[in-house]
Amino acid sequence: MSLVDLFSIVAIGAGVFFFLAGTVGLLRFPDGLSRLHALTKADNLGLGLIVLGLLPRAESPLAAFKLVAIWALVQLAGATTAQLVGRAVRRKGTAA
Amino acid sequence: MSVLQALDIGLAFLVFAVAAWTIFARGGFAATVGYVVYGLLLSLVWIRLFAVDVALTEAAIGSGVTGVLLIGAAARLRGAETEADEKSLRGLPRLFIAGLCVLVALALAAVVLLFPDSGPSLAPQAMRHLPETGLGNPVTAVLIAYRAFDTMLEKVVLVLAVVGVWSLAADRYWGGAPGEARAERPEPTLAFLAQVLAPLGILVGIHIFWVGADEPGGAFQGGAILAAMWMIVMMARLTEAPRTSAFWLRLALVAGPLVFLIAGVGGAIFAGRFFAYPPGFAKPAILFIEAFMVLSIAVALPMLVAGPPRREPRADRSR
Amino acid sequence: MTDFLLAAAGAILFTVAVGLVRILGGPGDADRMMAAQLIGTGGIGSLLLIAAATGARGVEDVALGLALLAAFASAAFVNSAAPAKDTDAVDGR
Amino acid sequence: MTSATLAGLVGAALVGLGLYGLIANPQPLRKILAFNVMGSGVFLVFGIVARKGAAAGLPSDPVPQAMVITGIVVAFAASALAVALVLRLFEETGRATLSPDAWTKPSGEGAEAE
Repeated sequence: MSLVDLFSIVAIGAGVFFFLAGTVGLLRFPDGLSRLHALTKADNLGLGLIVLGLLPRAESPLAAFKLVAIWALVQLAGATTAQLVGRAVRRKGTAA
Repeated sequence: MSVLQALDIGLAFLVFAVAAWTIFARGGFAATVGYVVYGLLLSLVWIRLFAVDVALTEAAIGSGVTGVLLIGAAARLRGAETEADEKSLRGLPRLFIAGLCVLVALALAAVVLLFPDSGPSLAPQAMRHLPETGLGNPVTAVLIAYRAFDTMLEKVVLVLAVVGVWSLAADRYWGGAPGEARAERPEPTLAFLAQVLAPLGILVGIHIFWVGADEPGGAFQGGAILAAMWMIVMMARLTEAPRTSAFWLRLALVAGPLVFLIAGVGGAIFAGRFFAYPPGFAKPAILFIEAFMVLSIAVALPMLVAGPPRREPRADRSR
Repeated sequence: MTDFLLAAAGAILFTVAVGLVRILGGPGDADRMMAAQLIGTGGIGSLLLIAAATGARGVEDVALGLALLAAFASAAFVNSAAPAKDTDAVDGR
Repeated sequence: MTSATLAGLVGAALVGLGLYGLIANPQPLRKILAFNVMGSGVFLVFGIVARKGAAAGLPSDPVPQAMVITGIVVAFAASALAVALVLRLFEETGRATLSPDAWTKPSGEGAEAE
C-alpha cells in the first residue's frame, strides 16, 4: 500500500467518523439548536476530510480544484442554512 | 456479493423508502421535504447507471429548482390541509387501489427482468455520425442534431407552460410582476448567500453549457443552473421579479425555440432538409442554437417558479 | 482501495439514512430542513467517493451542481415561512 | 443482478407507489408529488433500457438518456403549471382538496365555486 493510499484511507475514515458523529448528535440532542450544531459538524469536517482524502487521487489540477470548490460551496450552503434554520427555530421559541 | 452490489442495494432501498415517505407522510410539508431528498438520491442512482448527463439534469432541475417550487407551494398550502383529507378513502376501495398498483408494479418488474441482454439500440448509429456533428458528447448530439425537432417542441412546451401560469393571474394583475410586493427588507443571510453564490453559479452554469459539447453537460443543465442563480437573487430580494409584460422578458422566453426553428428552416434552404445542418458548419450552428436555448431555459424556469402575476402593472411601470 | 472508497460511500449513505428516519418525522419543519441539508452533504460526499471508485466521467460537475443548490431548499423554506401568519399554529406536530 | 436491473426494479416499484399516491390522496399537492414519483420511476425503467442497449462501447445509450432529460424538463413544466393551478384554487376558495366530500358539503365559503 502506498503512502497516498494510506493518507486517503485515514482522511476518508475520519470523514466518515464525523458524519457518524453528526448523525448521532442529530438523533440524541434534545432541542433544535443543538441538533443544528451537530449537523454542522458533519458538513464542515465530514465532507472536508473526504475531499482532503480524495485530493491526491484527482486526475487533473482542474478536478482537484473542483473538489475544493465543492467543499467551499457546501461550507457556504451549510453556514447559511444553519443561520436561516436557526433563526426559524428561535422565532418559534424552544418548542421546536 | 461485492461492495458495489451492497452499495447499489442499499441505495435502491433508500430511494424506495424516501419515495414511500413522500407518498405516505402525514402533512404536505413533510412529504415535500421528502421529495427534495428523493430527487437528490435519484441523481446518485443515475450516476450508478453511468448516465451523467441525466444525473446533472436531475440534480439541477429535479432536486434544486423543483424543490424551491414545491417547498414554496407546500408552505403556502399549510392552512389548506384538513382532517377529512387524511381520512378519505378508507377500507375496501383503498385496498383495491393498492392491489391494482402492486399489480402494475409487478408487471413492470417482470418486463424489466425479461429484457433481452442486448436489445435494439440506436447507439451505434449515434456514434457513427458523431464526427459529422463535430461534437464529442453523443447525448448533446441526440438532443440538438438527431432529434432536434423533439427538443425544439420541448422548448415550446416550456413557453406554453409559462403562458399557462401567467394566464392564471387575476385580470387586473395581467402584465404585472409575479410575487407580492414585500415591505420587509431582505434577509441579510440570504442576501449574503446570493451575492457570493450567484457569480460562482453563473460561471459554473456557463462552464457546464460549454463543456456539454464534448463532456457530460449541455444547454439544459447549464440553463437550469443559471435559472437557479436568478431564483436565489430574487429570493434574497436583491432584485424584484420583472413585469411579465416586459418586452425583453418575452423575447428571451421565445428566443430559444425561435432561433431553433429559424435554424431548422435555414437547414431546409441551405442543406436540403428541415433541421439538417450544413456539413462542416454543424458544430458552430449547434452551439449558436444552444446558447439561445440556455437563455430561454434560464428565464423560463424562474418565471414558472415565481407563479402568476400578483401586482398591478401600473404600480411599477417605468416606461 | 476501490472497495474501501465504496464502503466509505456506503457507510455515509447508511449513517445519513439513519439520521433521516429520525428527523424527517419532525418534530418541527426546521428539523425536516436539517434532514434535507444532511442528506445533501452526505449525498455529495458519497457521490465523490463513488465517482473516484468507479471512474465515471464528469461526476465532479454533478457534485458541483448539487453543492451550488445545497442551500436552495432552506432558502425557499425561510422565504415562504416568514410572511405567513399561521406558521406557529400548524407546526410542531 | 446488475445495478441496471436493480434500478429498473426500483423504477417499477416507484411507478406502483406513485400511482397509488396519485389515486388515493385527495390533496392536489400530494398528487403532484406522487405524479413526479411515478414519472421518475418511468425514467428509471428507461434508464435500464439505456444501460442494456449500450452498444458501440458506450457506458450508456445516448438516445434514451436524451429522452429522459427532455422528460425531466417537461415534468418540471407540468408540475409548475399544476402548482400554479392549485395555489389559484386555494386563493379563490380557501381550500385545496379534490376530496368529493369537501366540495359537496354546504358548509364552507367555497361551495358555490364548483
